[in-house]
Amino acid sequence: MNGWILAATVELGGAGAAALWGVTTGPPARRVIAQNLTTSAVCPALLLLAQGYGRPSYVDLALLLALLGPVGTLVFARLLSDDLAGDSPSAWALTWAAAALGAAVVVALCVAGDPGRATVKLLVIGALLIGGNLIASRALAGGFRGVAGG
Amino acid sequence: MSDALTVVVLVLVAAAATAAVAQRDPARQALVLSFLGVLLAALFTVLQAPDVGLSQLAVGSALTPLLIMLSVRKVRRRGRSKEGPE
Amino acid sequence: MTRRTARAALLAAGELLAWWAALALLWLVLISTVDTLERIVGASCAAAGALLARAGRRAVTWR
Amino acid sequence: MHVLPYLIAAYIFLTGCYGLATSRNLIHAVGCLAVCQSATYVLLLAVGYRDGGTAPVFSDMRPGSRPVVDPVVQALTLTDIVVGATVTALLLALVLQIAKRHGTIDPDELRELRG
Amino acid sequence: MNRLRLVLLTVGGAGLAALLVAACLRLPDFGGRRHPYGDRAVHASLSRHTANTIASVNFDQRAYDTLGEMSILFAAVLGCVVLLRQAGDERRARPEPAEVARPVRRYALLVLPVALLTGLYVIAHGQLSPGGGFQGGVVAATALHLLYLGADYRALERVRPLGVYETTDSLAVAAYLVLGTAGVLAGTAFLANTLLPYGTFNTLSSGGTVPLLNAAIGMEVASAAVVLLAHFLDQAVEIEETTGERTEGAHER
Repeated sequence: MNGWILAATVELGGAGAAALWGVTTGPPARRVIAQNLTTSAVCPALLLLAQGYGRPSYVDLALLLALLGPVGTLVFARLLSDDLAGDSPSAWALTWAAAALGAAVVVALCVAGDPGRATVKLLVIGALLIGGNLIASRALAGGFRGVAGG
Repeated sequence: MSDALTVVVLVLVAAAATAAVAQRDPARQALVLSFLGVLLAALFTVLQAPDVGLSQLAVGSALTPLLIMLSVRKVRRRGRSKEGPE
Repeated sequence: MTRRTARAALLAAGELLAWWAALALLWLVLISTVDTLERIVGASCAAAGALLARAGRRAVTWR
Repeated sequence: MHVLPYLIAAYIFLTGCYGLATSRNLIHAVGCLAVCQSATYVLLLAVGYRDGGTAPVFSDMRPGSRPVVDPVVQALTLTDIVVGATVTALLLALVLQIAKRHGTIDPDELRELRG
Repeated sequence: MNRLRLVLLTVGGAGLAALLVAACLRLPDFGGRRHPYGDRAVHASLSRHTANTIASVNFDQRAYDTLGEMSILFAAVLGCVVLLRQAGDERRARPEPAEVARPVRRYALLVLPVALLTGLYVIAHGQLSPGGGFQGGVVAATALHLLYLGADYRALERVRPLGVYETTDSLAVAAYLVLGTAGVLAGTAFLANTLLPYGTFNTLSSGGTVPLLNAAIGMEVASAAVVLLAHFLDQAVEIEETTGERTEGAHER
């Protein structure tokens, strides 16, 4: 057990429980936001775990989650757009907080590791994570209109 | 002490599985299932199985929700086109 | 007319080349050790990605 | 701690079974089946875990420098996740056919239709 | 009726729970030191210069089992194609293109090639780092569907000639079988990894036939997922019943 794993435990426990609460209760708008925040909650934890276990190859998991998590949210934003039409869900404070968390974790890991290819990979993952998170939030907040046919 | 992480993630997975079963509306269940998929990937990482975690991420985060949501949409569309006057 | 087609071809080649370079660079970031076979595989995967990127952009209707 | 992961796997499996048996919507039932499947993954990986071990992937570490967990159960689980997703798709296709033929996807109403 | 079922479920569930708990208590302890199969698998994998033991188990030591998994996958896709084909009383309606916000569209077009490249990376490095054909194939197939999510279904249809993917699916299965049979022709067993030199440890060409089988599975899974999703999308977006036939109760949800 080192500091990285401890950080991952706290992060995963706190954000995971909050996301679970959000995704199971409340109106559909709140649930999709919580689903979107799952990505930004778990992806930094995966990065921290890769560092804590001392296995750079585990970073691939975070890369895949940063790529596919927003895609999963787009699925819901698109196919639930009828249900979400009434109250376009947006929680920009939460979204920016999640983005800041991702950025903080990526910066911490970059500082801790030796500069090199792995650092660039971390930065790419961070960019994908934050960009994907913001775009998915935008898509939820009325990104799809008039998709009744398509 | 490193067991703490395992216990936390295991309990979260169990709670998410219960929630996924308890949601009776398939669209809401798909939301919980996608959450469960990502959480399972984290659990597999904790259990030192990154290959399995990758597999679960690839399938659970986007593919399974897409399949379920498309089925829900098809069933709803059938209902609408029958009830509607068109 | 020929000037226009030549220009279109040049633009297409430029777009493909830009995508290819970006994706090949990304491949080099993803991998850990570099050797000849790795470069060949990376270059061909980046080419596939570049083709898909252009095909996708052309398939989408912008309004 | 010695049996907790196994018990949680059993709990997830039973929860999924409960959902399957009481489901009023076939799409929901397919989702419950996915939950049951995930219980088997948890069980298998828990059986293969070793305290202080790491993944038997030697691209970024020297073989023999650290204890490793069991790769055989991981290989079993890994293929089953992807194949399980396509089987889920097959079940969903069956549900769509049922919806088309009978106009309902409630198992109880389907039984009444059968007479 | 319903009550009887609930009682039956409770009794059966309680019995099953008791049996499962009894079984759990007799299992070897979580995190135990004894993994005889695992240790042997790691040893065999290292002797064949495959850095990722899981890939070695999947595509070398238990390649025959993977053949079975692959045929389940193939059969499931075939079943979906048959079940979801356009029936006689159905027609195709062209969906109107969706109005998608510009940033979402741009994001989809940008991430599409990046996700494809990542999928190919995961496939190609399956025998070295975590990953492999099963995972990478799904990622590559998901990447393609960003075009549907970020734009509209017509855009996806334009870059997705379905026949090509169906052919690729079958070709990949055939390639796996041919690679297996090549072992027989070379004088050893079906799917035995004795055909090619094992190469240098931790390089792309290491592991004998493992990378080739891995690539075949990657192609198979990617095209299978594309074909599957194509039929589901067809049903959800395009195919409609011609109204007027069966008008009795429509009970959804």
